[in-house]
Amino acid sequence: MAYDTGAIAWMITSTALVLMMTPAVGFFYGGMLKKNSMLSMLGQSLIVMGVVTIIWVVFGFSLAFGADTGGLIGNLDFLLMNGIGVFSEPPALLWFPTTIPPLLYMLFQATFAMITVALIIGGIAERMKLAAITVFLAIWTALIYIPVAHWVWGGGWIFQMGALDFAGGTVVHITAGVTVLAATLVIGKRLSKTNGCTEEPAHNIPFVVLGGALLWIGWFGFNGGSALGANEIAVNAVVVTTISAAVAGVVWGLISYLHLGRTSVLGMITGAVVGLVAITPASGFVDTNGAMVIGIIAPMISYGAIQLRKRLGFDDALDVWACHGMGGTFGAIATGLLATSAVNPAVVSQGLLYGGGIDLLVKQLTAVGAVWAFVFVVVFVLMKVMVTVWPKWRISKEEERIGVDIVQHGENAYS
Amino acid sequence: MAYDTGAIAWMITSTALVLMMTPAVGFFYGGMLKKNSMLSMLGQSLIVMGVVTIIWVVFGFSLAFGADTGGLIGNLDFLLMNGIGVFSEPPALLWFPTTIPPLLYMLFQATFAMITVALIIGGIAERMKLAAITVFLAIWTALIYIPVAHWVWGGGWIFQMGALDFAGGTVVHITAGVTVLAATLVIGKRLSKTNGCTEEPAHNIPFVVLGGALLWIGWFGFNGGSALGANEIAVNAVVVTTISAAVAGVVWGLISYLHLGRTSVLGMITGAVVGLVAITPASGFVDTNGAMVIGIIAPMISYGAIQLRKRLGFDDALDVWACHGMGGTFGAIATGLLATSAVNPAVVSQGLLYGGGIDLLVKQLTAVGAVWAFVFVVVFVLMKVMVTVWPKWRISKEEERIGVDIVQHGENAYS
Amino acid sequence: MAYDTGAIAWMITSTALVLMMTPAVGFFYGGMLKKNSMLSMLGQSLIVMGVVTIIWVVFGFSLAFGADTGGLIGNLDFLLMNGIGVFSEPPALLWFPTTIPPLLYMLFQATFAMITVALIIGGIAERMKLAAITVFLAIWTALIYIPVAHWVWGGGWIFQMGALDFAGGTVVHITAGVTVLAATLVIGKRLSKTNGCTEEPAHNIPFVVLGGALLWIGWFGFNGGSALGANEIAVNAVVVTTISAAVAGVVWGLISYLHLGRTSVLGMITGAVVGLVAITPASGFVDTNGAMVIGIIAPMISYGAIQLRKRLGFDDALDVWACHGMGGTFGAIATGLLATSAVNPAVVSQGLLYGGGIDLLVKQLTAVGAVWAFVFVVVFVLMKVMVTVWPKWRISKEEERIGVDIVQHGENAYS
Amino acid sequence: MKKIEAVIRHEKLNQVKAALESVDISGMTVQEVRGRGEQKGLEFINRAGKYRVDLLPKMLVTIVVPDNKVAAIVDALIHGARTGEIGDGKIFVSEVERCIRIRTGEEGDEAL
Amino acid sequence: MKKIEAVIRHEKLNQVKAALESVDISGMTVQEVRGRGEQKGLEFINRAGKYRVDLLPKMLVTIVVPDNKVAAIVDALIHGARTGEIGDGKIFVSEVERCIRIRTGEEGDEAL
Amino acid sequence: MKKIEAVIRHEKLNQVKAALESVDISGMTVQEVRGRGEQKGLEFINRAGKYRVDLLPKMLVTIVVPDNKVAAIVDALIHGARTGEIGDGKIFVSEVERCIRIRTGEEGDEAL
Ligand SMILES: Nc1ncnc2c1ncn2[C@@H]1O[C@H](COP(=O)(O)OP(=O)(O)O)[C@@H](O)[C@H]1O
Ligand SMILES: Nc1ncnc2c1ncn2[C@@H]1O[C@H](COP(=O)(O)OP(=O)(O)O)[C@@H](O)[C@H]1O
Ligand SMILES: Nc1ncnc2c1ncn2[C@@H]1O[C@H](COP(=O)(O)OP(=O)(O)O)[C@@H](O)[C@H]1O
Repeated sequence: MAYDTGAIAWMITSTALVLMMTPAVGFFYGGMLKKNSMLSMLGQSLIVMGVVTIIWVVFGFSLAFGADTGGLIGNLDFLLMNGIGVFSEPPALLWFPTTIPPLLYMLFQATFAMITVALIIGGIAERMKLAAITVFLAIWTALIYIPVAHWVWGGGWIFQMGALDFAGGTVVHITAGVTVLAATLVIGKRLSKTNGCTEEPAHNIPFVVLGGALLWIGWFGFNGGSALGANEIAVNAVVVTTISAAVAGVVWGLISYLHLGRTSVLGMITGAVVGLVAITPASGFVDTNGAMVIGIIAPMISYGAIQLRKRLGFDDALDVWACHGMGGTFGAIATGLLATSAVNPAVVSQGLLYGGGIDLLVKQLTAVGAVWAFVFVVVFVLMKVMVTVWPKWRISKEEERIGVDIVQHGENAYS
Repeated sequence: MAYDTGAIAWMITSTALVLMMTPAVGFFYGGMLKKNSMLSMLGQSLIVMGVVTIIWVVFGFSLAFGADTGGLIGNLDFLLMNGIGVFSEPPALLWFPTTIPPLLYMLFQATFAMITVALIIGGIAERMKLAAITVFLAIWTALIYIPVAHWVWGGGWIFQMGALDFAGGTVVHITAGVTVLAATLVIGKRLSKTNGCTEEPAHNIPFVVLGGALLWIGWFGFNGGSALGANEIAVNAVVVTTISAAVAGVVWGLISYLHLGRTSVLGMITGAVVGLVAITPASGFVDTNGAMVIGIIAPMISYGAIQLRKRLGFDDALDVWACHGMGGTFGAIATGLLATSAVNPAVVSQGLLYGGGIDLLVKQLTAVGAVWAFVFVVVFVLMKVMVTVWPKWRISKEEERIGVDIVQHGENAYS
Repeated sequence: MAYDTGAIAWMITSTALVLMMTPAVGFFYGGMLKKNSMLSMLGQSLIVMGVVTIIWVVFGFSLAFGADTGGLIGNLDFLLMNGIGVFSEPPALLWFPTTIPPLLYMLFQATFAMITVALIIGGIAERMKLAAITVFLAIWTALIYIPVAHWVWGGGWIFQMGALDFAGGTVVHITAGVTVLAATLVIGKRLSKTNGCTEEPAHNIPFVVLGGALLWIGWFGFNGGSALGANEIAVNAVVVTTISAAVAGVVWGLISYLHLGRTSVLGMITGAVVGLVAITPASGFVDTNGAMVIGIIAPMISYGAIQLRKRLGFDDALDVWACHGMGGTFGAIATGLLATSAVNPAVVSQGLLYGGGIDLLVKQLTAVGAVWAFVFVVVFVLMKVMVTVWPKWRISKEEERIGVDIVQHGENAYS
Repeated sequence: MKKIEAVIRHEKLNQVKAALESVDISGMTVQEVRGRGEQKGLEFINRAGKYRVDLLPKMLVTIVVPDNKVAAIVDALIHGARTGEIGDGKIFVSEVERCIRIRTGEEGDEAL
Repeated sequence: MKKIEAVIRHEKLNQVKAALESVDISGMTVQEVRGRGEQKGLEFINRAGKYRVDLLPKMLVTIVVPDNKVAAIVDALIHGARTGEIGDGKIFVSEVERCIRIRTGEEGDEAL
Repeated sequence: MKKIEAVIRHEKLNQVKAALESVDISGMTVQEVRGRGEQKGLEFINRAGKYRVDLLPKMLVTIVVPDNKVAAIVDALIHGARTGEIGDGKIFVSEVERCIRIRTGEEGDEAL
């Protein structure tokens, strides 16, 4: 089969860019913690890359993207890459691209699974044993990520219903964000949050910016690659992605200036990431004006969600729920408002503000609500079971005081 | 319209690479300052990305690349991306590529505007209020960058005259460098430079090297992408770019060894960047021998210019004038000496050393002289006006002592 | 000649990715040393980029990839890029790709030479004078790298014999690793290793992870680009590369957990790099199952090799022999076991485990043995000569105590 | 007046500060130090082996106070810093002759 | 001989060095510390809120000198370090019994 | 008991530790400081010029010991830290009144 070499070139590049996002998250998160926790974030990124790759190659890809069974899950045809060798024809399934080898599609999707799982580690940071985190994330990949990816992208019920999620508002950001919300309700607070402790400042903001900048670049592959080819949709995706991120960064800076009197750099890079999150589901469907709107509103929503989290008091260490959960939710809904067939013929009913009525919006809300509910319930139950059957899932107070890096990895980040 | 997928693949990649250069400049610059100023460089990079994106999408691209008016400025046809949607035909204008969607061309050019503006922040570092910097840079984008980009690349008078500037010797490096020269003459020195203070050492040279290395990689997109396609010109550009940078790095090391007895690492990475700057205007027009010559001479010129700056005593904090202004000037002139149609059929009159007489050289000198004069005068006047109408543009002595990061951003880079 | 734009797009991108690996090695290595040696690693990376580029453009590429002379070395046809201008036809030599301009092939290969040379600096760290290192590495490029590259990829005897080395198990990793083994036997230990000193911890593990992550991404270009086009072989290469690295990272983590009771982050990133090293020669020839096997075994081999090195006591500062030498050796042999024509029609005799008998394995062993022997002998003799004729090749004890950064570069990494 | 120097565990600093506040002490100077006492160090690992760090990170808290406050402060320090395990640290007390507040030039106990 | 310890503002170090040189003092040891006195800390911001750092960065300058030089040095320190605002720091003076120069083994005032 | 403070070269720390162990001292506190004495600093370079750093990195080793051990320790310190060149550092000895072990509350020489 003769593939399009331009598509292959772009999709390998995209895959490399998305792969980079997982260690980038390690820097983005690690820099925000105190210095005795830096390595835990980097180390967990590496563990995620390994564990998810193995799951994905062995059965995950097959269950997510194999032929659909009842709208809920894929089949096992592609176990261990069976039938999707590099020279095999692409399977005759709607969602497989025909311009690139299926094996490349597999790897591209693998990098999405990695980054999604990696997003979680920032929220539940600094209290679980490494083994418990690893087991939790592995089960999570199988129980949450794979089904939801199937529903939305692999021919499942949301796919069939026609809700739009270009690059992962529901699959990636809502799943990760809601997981942290549910999980932290079960596992409780870190010691340092229990009594009226002074907030620990970010230990290395340049690393946060480095991670954030690499995430931004990686998002070219994340959103641009989701077009699965080097085409107009990919171009639109990278353009609106850049606009949303750039605008959201300065808007967050402005909010922090108005609210606190200073223009926080940590805030600006967070804002840019929130802009990236929110544009993700929309990036194949909205135009440059839509991107401006999303870039302006998204940081307001996540900023507000952080204030809410502080009031509610659950210990989402790095605000994964506020930034990814709420950012992704906003983006998914905004898609229902702003989608336009002018940038993508695949948009059959226009967004509400583009004259398409509430049809698409309802579908978007349905998808969002279903994924929220599914993730929240499964994670909550899973965590409850886990803390019950595995009493030693938590590090001790003494270990928390000493810091996770030394306790779990036997290393200091700096010396 | 059927675009070339290889061209799209390469141009999206190039755009991502050039986008990365703006945060990279933040690291390159920030690492050279003391640690209380690190975040100011990173934060200003993020502000530049936001502000320039908004200007560019709203009116900047249109004024720079819309149909020409009297050689001086574009028109307003493309306001808010009007008429350059992802599925519209490329406008029938000479400088629009036909192998990629015009929207991608817009984004590629947007990243050039960002990095140019970001270059300036290193020169004027550590004295202006953040609001004043932001306002200055926004006005600068409109008053300087947009017209000069139009003159050289968007069908303006330099374009018509036939002077060659492949990727921005005049548009990017001379504009930024001369701006810093003119601006620092108006805004004066930092406190730490006024009395006989000992020089503050770079606080994190690894970050300088990181930023420099990312700049180097980014320059593949900067120069290679300026071919606007995946073609022989792009290949030539990346080859000569790599050669010039690699050679210039070791030459600067050698100069520092001969002059000071040590091979400065800060010097080598600066040399590499200067090699990149100098090859920029020439990269689509000179061959590998030309690249060697440029890589050898450029660091000598910038090294000398730094000595001159020290003697003249204006406080260009990170030698933007010496490295970018003088490096870009040398590169533009070298193009007039070394351009050859063997690497690019668009070279109509060969460089002086390749037997083409002084025709091209004169055009190059004209372009260089005009841009120097225009930028110097406009920036000098603009700054004079600004410091007059906005008496509080400067941070106080006390704030300078405490450091800009805490004063402007309320944050410490490290803790 | 009309090239494939998709191939050009991918190969420029690959070249940029591989170029990034040389500074990435500087971070990977520098972070593992004490902080007074950080700049030496970064500085030497930059020197390598300059010196190797000059050698390569002037005569190296020609000797390695010019028409073969007796199986041993290329000719001088391409001196100073003679005959491989960007618009010239690709030379009629078997190993030249026809889908991309020969000049791009030259640059891609140049980046391989750079990274190979850069690998060495970590093993011989912290004892030689900078001038001695530079001279040694320049001679090494000419005497070792160029011939071996010719043998394996440029039509030399190993190429003719039919041993497989997709992206440089012998050419890159065995040459670098065995060089460090031979060299450290001659140059002896660092002061800090001579008496029972306590081991110096890595000064900045985040930089090690940063360097390692950039190496991983760079390896997409290294292995994927070795297909010399945007095709199925490239896709297979990046897929198996990612699998091997991801698996090897967690396996090393597991080993360190079982052996030492903690999951070392430094270990995991080292494991990932070892997984990348070992898959390198195999990446164009093995399938995803093969990649899993390689990813599981490679870290065991290198981990064991480090223990052996400790017992033998030669001072390979950053275990270049154990990780690259032994990892590359394992990968080359594994290719003889696991190669399959299912992923690459160029595999004429299958690997032993895929039913091809011992034919390929014998060729692989021959190539490995020959390169080991050649490199060991030449480097040993070269170093012996060097330390004899250049008595001041070594820094003094006093200088070692002060640290190489200040002594050789006059700079501190951090202040 | 007296200078009280306490070498304590890093992670105990907040508790020590709280304990000092409860005896009305707010002036203090804190530094990161490394030390060794009966606790002979900790084992760390690198990528393929262990190594021992014999000097462990500690915090040094210095407080200069009028003589009559020493007893209360020593108690507060012990209270805030003790875990009962090796490595809790030590308190040293010595004599200070003069104290001057730079801002005002005041001397003596009122400068504390 | 006496040990003079001055806790000063970071950004005043250069001026303090100059002031000390003007009274002919060049030997000194300097460290980065964090401290709290009447100045109760500074407010910082993070990405969506404020937090207070109650221990602020200071420099601790230690100078050991013969008894007769103390007065001049204290004056020089005050001169170099004062801004008049809270946070200027303090000077502590205490007794040192012996001083030995490692290089030569000399003792006493000539070792300073 | 006495407090012995030695400012030494960074790279001599291991040798000093060894020398101290040979006289049976294991308790100590170590800090990174910067200092200036007769050695007036070092020249560094930046990307196109030289600059002088007048405060050089040193290690400050503090040991509190019973009075009778001072002589042996001073000898050990000199032995471990001396290179004979400018910059070897200094040793200061002063009086400490009390020492308390936080873990046990013990006081006096047995707490050392
Ligand atoms: N003799 C000493 N001189 C100076 N510092 C000491 C001395 N003994 C202990 N220390 C400091 O006190 C810290 C804690 O001492 P350690 O013996 O571990 O405490 P404990 O005896 O309560 O278990 C050490 O890390 C060191 O910094
Ligand atoms: N009682 C004390 N003991 C030890 N250090 C002190 C004491 N009081 C103040 N300091 C040190 O002096 C610094 C400046 O004190 P501060 O009260 O802010 O100065 P001022 O009183 O001049 O405004 C503090 O940050 C702290 O390091
Ligand atoms: N008078 C002093 N007060 C405090 N510290 C001092 C004094 N003199 C020297 N030092 C410390 O001792 C270190 C070494 O002093 P230096 O004069 O260079 O040694 P030497 O006299 O042996 O050559 C200095 O860097 C400084 O930290």
